[in-house]
Amino acid sequence: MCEINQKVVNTEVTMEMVLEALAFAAETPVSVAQIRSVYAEVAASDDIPTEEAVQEAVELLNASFEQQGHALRIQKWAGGLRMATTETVAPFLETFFQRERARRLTRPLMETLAIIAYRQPTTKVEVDAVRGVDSGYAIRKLLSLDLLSITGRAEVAGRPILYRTTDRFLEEFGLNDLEGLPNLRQAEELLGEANFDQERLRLLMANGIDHGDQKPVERTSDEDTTI
Amino acid sequence: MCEINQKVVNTEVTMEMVLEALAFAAETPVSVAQIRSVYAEVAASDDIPTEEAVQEAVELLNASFEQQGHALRIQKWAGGLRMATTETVAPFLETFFQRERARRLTRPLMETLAIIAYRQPTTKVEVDAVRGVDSGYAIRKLLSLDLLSITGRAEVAGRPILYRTTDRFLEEFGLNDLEGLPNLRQAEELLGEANFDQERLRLLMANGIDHGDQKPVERTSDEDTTI
Amino acid sequence: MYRVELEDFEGPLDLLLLLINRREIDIFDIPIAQITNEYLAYVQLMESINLDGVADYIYFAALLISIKARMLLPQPEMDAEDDEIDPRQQLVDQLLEYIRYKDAAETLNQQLEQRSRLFTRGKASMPPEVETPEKEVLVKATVFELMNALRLVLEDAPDEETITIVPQQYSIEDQSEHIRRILFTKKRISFHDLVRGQTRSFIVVTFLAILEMAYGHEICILNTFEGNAFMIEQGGITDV
Repeated sequence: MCEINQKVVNTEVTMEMVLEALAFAAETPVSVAQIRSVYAEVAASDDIPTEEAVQEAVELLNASFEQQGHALRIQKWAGGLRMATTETVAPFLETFFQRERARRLTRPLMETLAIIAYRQPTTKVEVDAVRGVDSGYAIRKLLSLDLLSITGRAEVAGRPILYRTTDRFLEEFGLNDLEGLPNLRQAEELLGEANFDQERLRLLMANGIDHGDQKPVERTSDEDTTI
Repeated sequence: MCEINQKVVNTEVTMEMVLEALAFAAETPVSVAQIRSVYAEVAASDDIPTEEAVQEAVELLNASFEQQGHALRIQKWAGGLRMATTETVAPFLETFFQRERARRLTRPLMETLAIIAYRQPTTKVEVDAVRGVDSGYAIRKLLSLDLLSITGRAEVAGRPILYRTTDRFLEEFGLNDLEGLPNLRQAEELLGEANFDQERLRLLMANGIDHGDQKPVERTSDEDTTI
Repeated sequence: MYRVELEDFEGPLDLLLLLINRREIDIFDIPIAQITNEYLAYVQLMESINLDGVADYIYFAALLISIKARMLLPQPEMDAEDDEIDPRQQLVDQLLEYIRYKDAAETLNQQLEQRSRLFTRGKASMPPEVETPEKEVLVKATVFELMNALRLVLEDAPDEETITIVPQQYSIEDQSEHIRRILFTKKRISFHDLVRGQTRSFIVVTFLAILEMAYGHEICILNTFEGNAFMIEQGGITDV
């Protein structure tokens, strides 16, 4: 570690730079004391910078940010220092993050989508059964995102709606067709020897696209009783 | 949304400020297209800023950062823009985070990743063939690190899964796109280097030799996969 | 006698390169007999300490032996153009290709190392917009994430009884009780008869129940030497 440090000391790394970098990269607000000790340790200096020196660096840095028209500021919080954007750019960030969020799928959505992708066409009852929770919201959300569509009604009591994935789904997941989804053997390979029920994976995927000719609901696990 | 926007338009929010704020705040590199459209939407302007305007803002901002002695820069990674600290302050951050040394991947992970990076899209069979060992664990680990992703299945017997590298890979390795990968050198070129047998080969073997204190059987490559 | 530490190599090709390097051998003119002997010594050593992944090494052991045999042919093999075939060519090509990627891996690792010295924004500076994300965990839309979602379904799935596709549910306790009842009247029964015609989960849970009961000396497991069948009977060592 010492060799690396020596290399740096000769370049003029100012207290402002160290403050700026730590306030930017830290996971929790940085205290003035932390900045002083890191600076002294790396600069291998006997003179630990004073608290005033750090406070002064904060003022200088913020003045520089403001003067040069930057959108960043060092903020002083109870717990320490952190970097934040100015009020003026807030609407841009709001718009940006709203879009970001819309582009991602939450875990319930992802689970629902995974089950329907493999068991399609399938019904809400079946998705609920596999997930163990009500998937009504997730299905509605996926329909509105155009990742699922309705493909008819099942010929069973109550004639429940059948769902399948859309072309948009394929596009979003970078697949040419449903055959591009990993098959059972590959799923096992991908997921490794994880701590879940392999048998359940087999059942879940058994009537998926690779064996589309089998009826989903009637299937029980009493074939294949070899041990 | 319109009311908020109106408030902002009167202040002079420059493209540099928006770029700076988004590159600072985003969790992954922001594309130029996103910056352009967020800017146009919030500024409620009919004129969508050009790509050149954004690129120019990057240059201006970085020049300003450098000139004013800031420790931050806008980097072009994975086809987008992201703010990061400069090399000069790295020792301070490493001390602060108590990180002994920079990140590396274990050799099995790195070999697997290199083969896929240069041959993508490619299959596990091909990786296994080049390495001479089973790469199942390495591939799963790289998938879970989001350095690899599945891109479909090959149109050959068994329809094996095709893998490619991700944007995360580009970002972690500081590349803007795959074109930025270092040239894959010819073996003859490598062998032709002075004292290849002694020096280069030894260097390639360095990890293993340096860690002579590790137990062979326990070494299953799952240590030290920090990313 | 061949002193290379086991942790120095990462696979059969790595081992071969190491052996070649140690002898300062020209990779284009490998003395196959010598390298084969050294290689086999390693594989034997690995087998003797039960190292994982020995299977990967066996293939190359076979390849080396076959090259060695072909080298000994009185007449060299010829290709279509009547040029002499070097039996080592395929192996050398593979080694050369592997060297290229080893080199690329090392270069990329340096790149990763360099890049990792540049730090990005930490959580302390997270804008308020992302400080309060939705309660649900956000995941990215990749096929692997899709598979991981399946994994989560499998891990968090409710008990079998609430799943329509697997209506039966068995517990080890229930199966132990079932076995006790049968052994009370029958004294001895084969595993095959015990589970005949039953579902896979019945079989698995029954098997686990038997192991548990045998462990607790409640029953004895008798090997019948007929196929893979075995018998169970009442009483463990207490009966002896």
